[in-house]
Amino acid sequence: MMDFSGMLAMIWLWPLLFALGLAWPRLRPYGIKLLPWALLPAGLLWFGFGWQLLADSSVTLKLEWPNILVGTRLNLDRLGFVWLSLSLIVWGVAALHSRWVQDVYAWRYALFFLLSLAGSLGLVVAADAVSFYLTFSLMSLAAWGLVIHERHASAQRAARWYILLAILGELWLFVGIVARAAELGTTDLSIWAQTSSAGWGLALIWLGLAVKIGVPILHIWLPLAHPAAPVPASAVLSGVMIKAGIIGWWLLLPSQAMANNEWLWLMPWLGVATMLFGGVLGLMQTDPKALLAYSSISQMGWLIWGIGWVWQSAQPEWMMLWVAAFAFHHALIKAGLFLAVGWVKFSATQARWMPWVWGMVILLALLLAGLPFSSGALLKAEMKQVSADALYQLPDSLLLAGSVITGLLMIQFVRRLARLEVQPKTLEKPALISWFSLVGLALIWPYAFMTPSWDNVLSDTQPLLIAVVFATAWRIRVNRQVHLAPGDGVVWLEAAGVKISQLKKHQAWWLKQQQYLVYWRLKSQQKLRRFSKRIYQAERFFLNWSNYVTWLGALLLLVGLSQVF
Amino acid sequence: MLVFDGLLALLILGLAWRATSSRDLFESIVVFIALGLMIALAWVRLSAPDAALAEAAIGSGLAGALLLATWSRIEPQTDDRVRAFSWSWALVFSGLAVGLLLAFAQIPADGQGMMDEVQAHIPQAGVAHPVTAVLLNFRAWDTALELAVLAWAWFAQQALNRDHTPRYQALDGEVLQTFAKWLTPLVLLVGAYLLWRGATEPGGAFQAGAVLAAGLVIYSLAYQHPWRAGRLNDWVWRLSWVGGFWLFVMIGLVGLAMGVGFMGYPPAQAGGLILLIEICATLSIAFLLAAMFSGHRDTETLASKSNKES
Amino acid sequence: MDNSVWPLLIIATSLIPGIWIFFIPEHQRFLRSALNIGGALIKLQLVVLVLIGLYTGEVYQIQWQVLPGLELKLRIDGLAGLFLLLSAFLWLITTIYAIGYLENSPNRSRFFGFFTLCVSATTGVAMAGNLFSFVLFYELLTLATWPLVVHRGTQQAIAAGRVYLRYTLIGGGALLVGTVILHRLAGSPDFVPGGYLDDLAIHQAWLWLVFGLLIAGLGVKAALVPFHSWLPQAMVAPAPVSALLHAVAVVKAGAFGIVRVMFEVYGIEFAHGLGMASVLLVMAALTIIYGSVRALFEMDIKKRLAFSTVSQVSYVALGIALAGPLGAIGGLIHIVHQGLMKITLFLTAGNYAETLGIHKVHELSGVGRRMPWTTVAFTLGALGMIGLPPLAGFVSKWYLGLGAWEVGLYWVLGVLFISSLLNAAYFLPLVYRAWFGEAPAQWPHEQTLSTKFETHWMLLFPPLITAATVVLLGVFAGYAFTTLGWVEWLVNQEFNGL
Amino acid sequence: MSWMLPALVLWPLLAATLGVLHQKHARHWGLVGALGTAVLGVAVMGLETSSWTLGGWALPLGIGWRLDQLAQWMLLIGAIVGLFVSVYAWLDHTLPRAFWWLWLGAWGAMNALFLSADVFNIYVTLELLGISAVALVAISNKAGATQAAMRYLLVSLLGSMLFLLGVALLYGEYASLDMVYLAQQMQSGPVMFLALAAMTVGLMAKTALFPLHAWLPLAHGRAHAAVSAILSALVIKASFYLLIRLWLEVFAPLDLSLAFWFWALLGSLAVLWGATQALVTPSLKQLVAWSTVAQVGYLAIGLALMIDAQAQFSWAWGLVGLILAHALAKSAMFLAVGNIQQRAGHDNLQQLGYVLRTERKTLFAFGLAGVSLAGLPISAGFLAKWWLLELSFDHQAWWLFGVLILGSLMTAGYVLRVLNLALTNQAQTQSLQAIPAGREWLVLILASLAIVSGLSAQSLWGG
Repeated sequence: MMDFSGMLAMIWLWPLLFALGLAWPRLRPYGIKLLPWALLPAGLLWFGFGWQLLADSSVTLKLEWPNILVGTRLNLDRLGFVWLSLSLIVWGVAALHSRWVQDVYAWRYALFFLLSLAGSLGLVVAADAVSFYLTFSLMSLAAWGLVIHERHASAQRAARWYILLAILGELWLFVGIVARAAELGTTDLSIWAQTSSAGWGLALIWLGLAVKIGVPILHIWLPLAHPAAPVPASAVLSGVMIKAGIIGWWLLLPSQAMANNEWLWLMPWLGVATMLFGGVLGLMQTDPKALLAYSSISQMGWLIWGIGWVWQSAQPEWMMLWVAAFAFHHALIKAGLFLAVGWVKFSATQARWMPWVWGMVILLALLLAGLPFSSGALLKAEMKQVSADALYQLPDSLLLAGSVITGLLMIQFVRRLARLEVQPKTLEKPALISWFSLVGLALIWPYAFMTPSWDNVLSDTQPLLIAVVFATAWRIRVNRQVHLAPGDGVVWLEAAGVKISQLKKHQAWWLKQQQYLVYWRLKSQQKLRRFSKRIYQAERFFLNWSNYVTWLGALLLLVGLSQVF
Repeated sequence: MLVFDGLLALLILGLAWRATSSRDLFESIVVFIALGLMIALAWVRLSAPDAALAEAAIGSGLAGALLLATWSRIEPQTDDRVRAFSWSWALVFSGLAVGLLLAFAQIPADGQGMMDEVQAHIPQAGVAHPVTAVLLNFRAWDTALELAVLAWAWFAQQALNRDHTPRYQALDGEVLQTFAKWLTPLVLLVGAYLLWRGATEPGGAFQAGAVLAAGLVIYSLAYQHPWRAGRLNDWVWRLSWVGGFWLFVMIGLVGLAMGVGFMGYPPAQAGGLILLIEICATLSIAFLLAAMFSGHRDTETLASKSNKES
Repeated sequence: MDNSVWPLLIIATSLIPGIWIFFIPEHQRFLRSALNIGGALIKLQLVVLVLIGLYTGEVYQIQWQVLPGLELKLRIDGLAGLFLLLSAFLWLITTIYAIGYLENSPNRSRFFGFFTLCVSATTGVAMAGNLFSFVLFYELLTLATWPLVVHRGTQQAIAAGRVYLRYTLIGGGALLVGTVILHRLAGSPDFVPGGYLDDLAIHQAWLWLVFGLLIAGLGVKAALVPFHSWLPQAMVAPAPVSALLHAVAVVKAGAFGIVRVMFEVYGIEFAHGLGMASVLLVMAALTIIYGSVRALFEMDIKKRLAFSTVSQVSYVALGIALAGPLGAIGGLIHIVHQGLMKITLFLTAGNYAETLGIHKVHELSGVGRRMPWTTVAFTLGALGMIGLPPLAGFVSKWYLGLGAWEVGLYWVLGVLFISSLLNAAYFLPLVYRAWFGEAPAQWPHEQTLSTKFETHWMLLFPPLITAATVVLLGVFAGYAFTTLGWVEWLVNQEFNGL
Repeated sequence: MSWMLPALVLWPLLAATLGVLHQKHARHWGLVGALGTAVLGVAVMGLETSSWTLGGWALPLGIGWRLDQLAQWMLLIGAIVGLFVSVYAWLDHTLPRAFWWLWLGAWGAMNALFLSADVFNIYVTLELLGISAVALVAISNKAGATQAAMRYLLVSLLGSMLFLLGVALLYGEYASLDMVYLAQQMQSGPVMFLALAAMTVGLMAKTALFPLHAWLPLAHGRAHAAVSAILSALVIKASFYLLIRLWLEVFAPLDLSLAFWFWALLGSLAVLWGATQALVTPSLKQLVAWSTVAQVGYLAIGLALMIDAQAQFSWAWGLVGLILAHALAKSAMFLAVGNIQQRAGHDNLQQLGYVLRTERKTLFAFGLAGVSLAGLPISAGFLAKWWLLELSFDHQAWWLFGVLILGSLMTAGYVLRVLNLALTNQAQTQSLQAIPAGREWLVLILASLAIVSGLSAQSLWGG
């Protein structure tokens, strides 16, 4: 057996090396083409470790560098392997699709792509809080470069909100991590997992990561960023990065010791709320990418709900694998869907391929909506089942509503996609193949370890049917699109900001103060000058002979007589 | 005597006031000289004739000469800023007067000073008169320095008089010249007498020097720059200014070498040495005072000046 | 060689070239540069040797009786070593930069003379073995830096110099009075970890008064809030001077003095017991927030950096005032880390100004394409300031955060949070503009300083080196030879075991 | 008695008279005299401290000389400053030759004054000193110099007379003129207070202590640079030295409880007034002269703090330190100003920017001297101010802290008024005169001494 522990560092240092390489101008034109190669070590590790994992499912890879930063640890276990897999696949496919980015600044795109790739892979293997924080920040902040890449007004606006929330989240996370580290006296995440600490520290960590996940209210960056970013970037944003929050929750919070927390009941409810919130708002979108973004929020609801009950269970590290599996499922499909937008948009002239493309689009939509015998349906059913013994339960109807709304979203998505304006671009065969493979993988992967049964077909079909019926009914009876600008709350916040900046009265007051200051300064200078002149003239008093002699006499008196009395 | 003392005190105060309050600079100077004289008188009353002599020579005579010399060089001016009278003045000085009176009331009336001590050492002093003994033996260093003061006063005046304007106009007239001719031997005689008398009675080098200086001045008033006629070498002339001081301190150093101490004489030779010193000092004083009055014209300076101009 | 020679040598390596330079005619560029760089190299080497010696337990000190009971003492201890290395290293960097920066400008001999004297004073401040010696060098530093601030000779520069002196001299006066009182109360013993005032607890009122005076005196240079106004004004100085003022010499001398006073005069536990640490803490916290807020509204690059300094330097005081070992580590490493980051920022800002004539934030647009390397360095410095891992700034903030938790002052974490947020708010727009902004058709005042590089190599490499150091010190923080290792060793002494 | 002591007085006086005799080479005679005196002044530090009577006459009769540490120090200060000023003057060909005999006369008089323990003898030396000093002012060809000298003369004479009045009263009371003897006999009484008052005020006028300072800025401001250096650094110190002698020795047995306030208040006022004027005056030389007025205030404060017997006597060396610091710094400053003034042809501050910038060495020296004056480390001035602060602490005179620090700051302020100019970009407005390079170096060395003497204070003070 080979020792792959060194690869734990390589998988994310390698892309960083690529990024550094881009500093050399000669390499820049090849930036985009090199992207897939950045995943080479990760692929090797996946392959090598995959075999080891097959041999012994509890094996863990470990690497310790006590002197780097404040002590660096990396490891890879089963859960990490699942996450590595989804990251690898989605990043890989996205890397191949990056050839769509063809402007002069493509190398810059490549740079940020590599940086956030490094972060994204790194956080999977991070086993100490600082490494996690480091890689997480690297990913988040570098992704800003992806969001802003196209530079048009909406991209800039999206990037602004993105960075604002990313930094806010980062800092919450930082303070939370510091608090935990200080209390536990270590940054080793294996200890963190087993030990709880002060509530507000945990809350800050939770909050910091919630920004990434897109928990309602903190989600506002998401529907702006996803549509603004280039297609492959949207795929990784939605497919991989958004899930970093989930693994972060898992790694940084005391996952093994959560069961007794009284606020845990919130998590499932929050999950459902997120599902419905994302879904409802998503339905009001016209841009298919924005719609997908809201769909991602909605899907995150499932993960939130999932991790909520995982924490309650007796064996969270086992149960977490289900959540991981769902994340895997969502990653493949959501990445596929985002890329589908690209294929539809860019390849419309390639008429020969279009039926296939549309076929894939519909297949993906169905997979997400929970087509029976597909990963979505199987996983949801399985999760419901294993969560049955959890303390805090939700009414089934709510979960059903969540599924229904996903179905509705997908219907809406397909309709919106069909109306998309097209911008023909040359077809990239390797990319197309990779996309088809992705879809194929999404279709078949569950059968590797799950046996679908016919028992639940009816209930599995239920949400999809309801969605179709509801959509048709709406079409017939109401036939109206409710519009909502992407980013919902952002609009109000921006309006408020403009209002504040326009407070003329305030500005005038400020100006007046400044003028007064200048005036006062001039005036005091004048006074000083006059004063100096006076001082200078005052010496005449002493120059006067009679005064001089008076002083002389007075002093005589003073010295002489002061002793007498 | 009390009346005299009181008058003296009032006079001193009055003169001092006048000296400082006068608007006319010249008047101030004159009053200042008078003030110095009155103070010298006060010294006499305080039975300190040595101090009185010094005051008269230096505080009044010399300082006055310097003031006048300077006054003649600056443009005529009156000081407008001097106030004739002010309450602060009145207040301060009446307070001061009261304080002074109170203090003087405390001075013991029978102050004999060091007289007993001086008398006791007269036999070793080489001279009989106590004042001379004090001046030229016991406190010879003071006197030597006073000679230096006199010399430096002249040097200072010389330094100031850079444009070399004559201080006076020669007075033409037979009478004066004849008078001067007759007077000169007489002056020399009186000077020598005063000098000699100093050994036993009040008098001495300063007085003698002053008399000789007066003679010189009259002579030079009658014959402008008699010493310029090549009769006296410039060098000799200059040597006469510093010679007294030189001799004095050289003898003082000899004392140091002989073990008597700096500024001391071997008792046996004291009388002779003192006489030698007195003679030289008298000459020095005479020439210095005369030079101060007449404003010696330095040929070298003139020469260098004209060189520069051309 | 006798160990007592070392401190003198270290001072001499800058003092002698400094004085010599004054008398070198303006045109002898080579001699001047050789003296400068030679002195800097030798000094750096000496410092490294001394540090190795320190690590092996050698003692380097020399004292000189000035008055009865009053010694001028130079001693190199761990803390001094930290500051020495920082100043020696950054001096070398800044000197190279300055030579490039001031090429063909007038009055270079004067400039480099004072520049070098300034470093002598800084090393003196570092090595001062007691409060009296500290005050001496501290004041010398004021004198040596003033001509640098005024160097340009413009109306504005003169005014700034006046303000600078007004502040620093009054501060120096307060410091002096405090020192004298302390001298009369407790004599002038050496700095000693844990302080030497414990048995004076009965004179509490005195100790408070002295504390107030000392902090006022040191706070001026360290730019604590009511005393900070000189710093942004001093921005009119040439870029290397600003770099030196902000990163190495002046503000650091103040911060370093606060460390000395709190640790080795009062003793941190004693000061904490009397409540002084809390006062300092509040001051530092206010400064941090205030500086950041002001920086946000400054549109002049250098001024923005200056207010950033006001904010960042107070991290040092904050760390110390936390009165716990971890906080102390955070504060002490920030002396070095802030120095490196800020010098990078100032040098790059100087590059922009010198090469393209850029002074305002809005002029930065697109500069990343014209000067990519400079902008890389700038970006690293800025990100470090925000405290992103793995840059040096992160390590400081990490330990400050741990320290705050350790002593239960949770609100300090809030301060760190707000400050970092503000840091991001005023730095990121610059970075953004530089990389993503639209480059103008013509720069405000472009000069071709090099055909090979984006600017003169002497201007380019120094910030690159410091930026690299910022990265390295962060990434390899865990090694004993980096700042963190050194500082942990130091703090161990003050707190007798972590 | 060592031959050195009479030589200290006679060598300069004789050299001066030789200069008068041989006027063509007065400069060279002057230099010979100055060098010899300086060597003697330094050598005298090696002598045993002792006292003697002149001419072998026992004390009440003869004149007493003594050489104690205070006297030694004053002689040394005179020697150092005198040496530098002399060499400087020797290099300055614009000085009239009369300078030399007047200056050597003043020097000899000062040496005689420091050696003397006899109050009347001191009066005579004061006269010699006064005459020489006044004439030194008057030889300047600057407008108004004569009037200034006149004023100085009157003040000097007035001071001398008041001093003499005190001497007379002392003599009248105790029939002795010897300081040590007087100190032993001293008893409280109105006459003694009058004597003290008269002598003090007389000497105050000569020292130019506020409010009797008015003559000084005029005289020092208008004299030749070398002369100003002598006057500021040495001549006023001679009369201050006498104040030390009187207050700390002769009249020490009196109950002088209010004296602290007297000196401290006047000193503080002097510091503030002098510094304020220096901050507003338009002329460089006046600025330095005003600085002297302020620094005399420090001396007075030092005296005030010393009068209270709480302090150990060794602290008196702080007073000497103060004098030394000021003497070195102020002479360096005046000489520096001399260089600048001569180079520019004027001393109008507004138009000196260019000259100051070109005169690097001189300006550097000016700065160093300023550092010492303002009491910034590690100059002699700093140590002196440190000493004052410590003493104020012991006296619990907190307000003095304020005065001292404020004074220092104001000093820094007016020094920087000048240095600031050097850093402006003022263009050249007029052609510059050449001055010998040696003079620049000389000033620089002297100013460096002001700094170095701070470093070596302990070895100088000898514990």
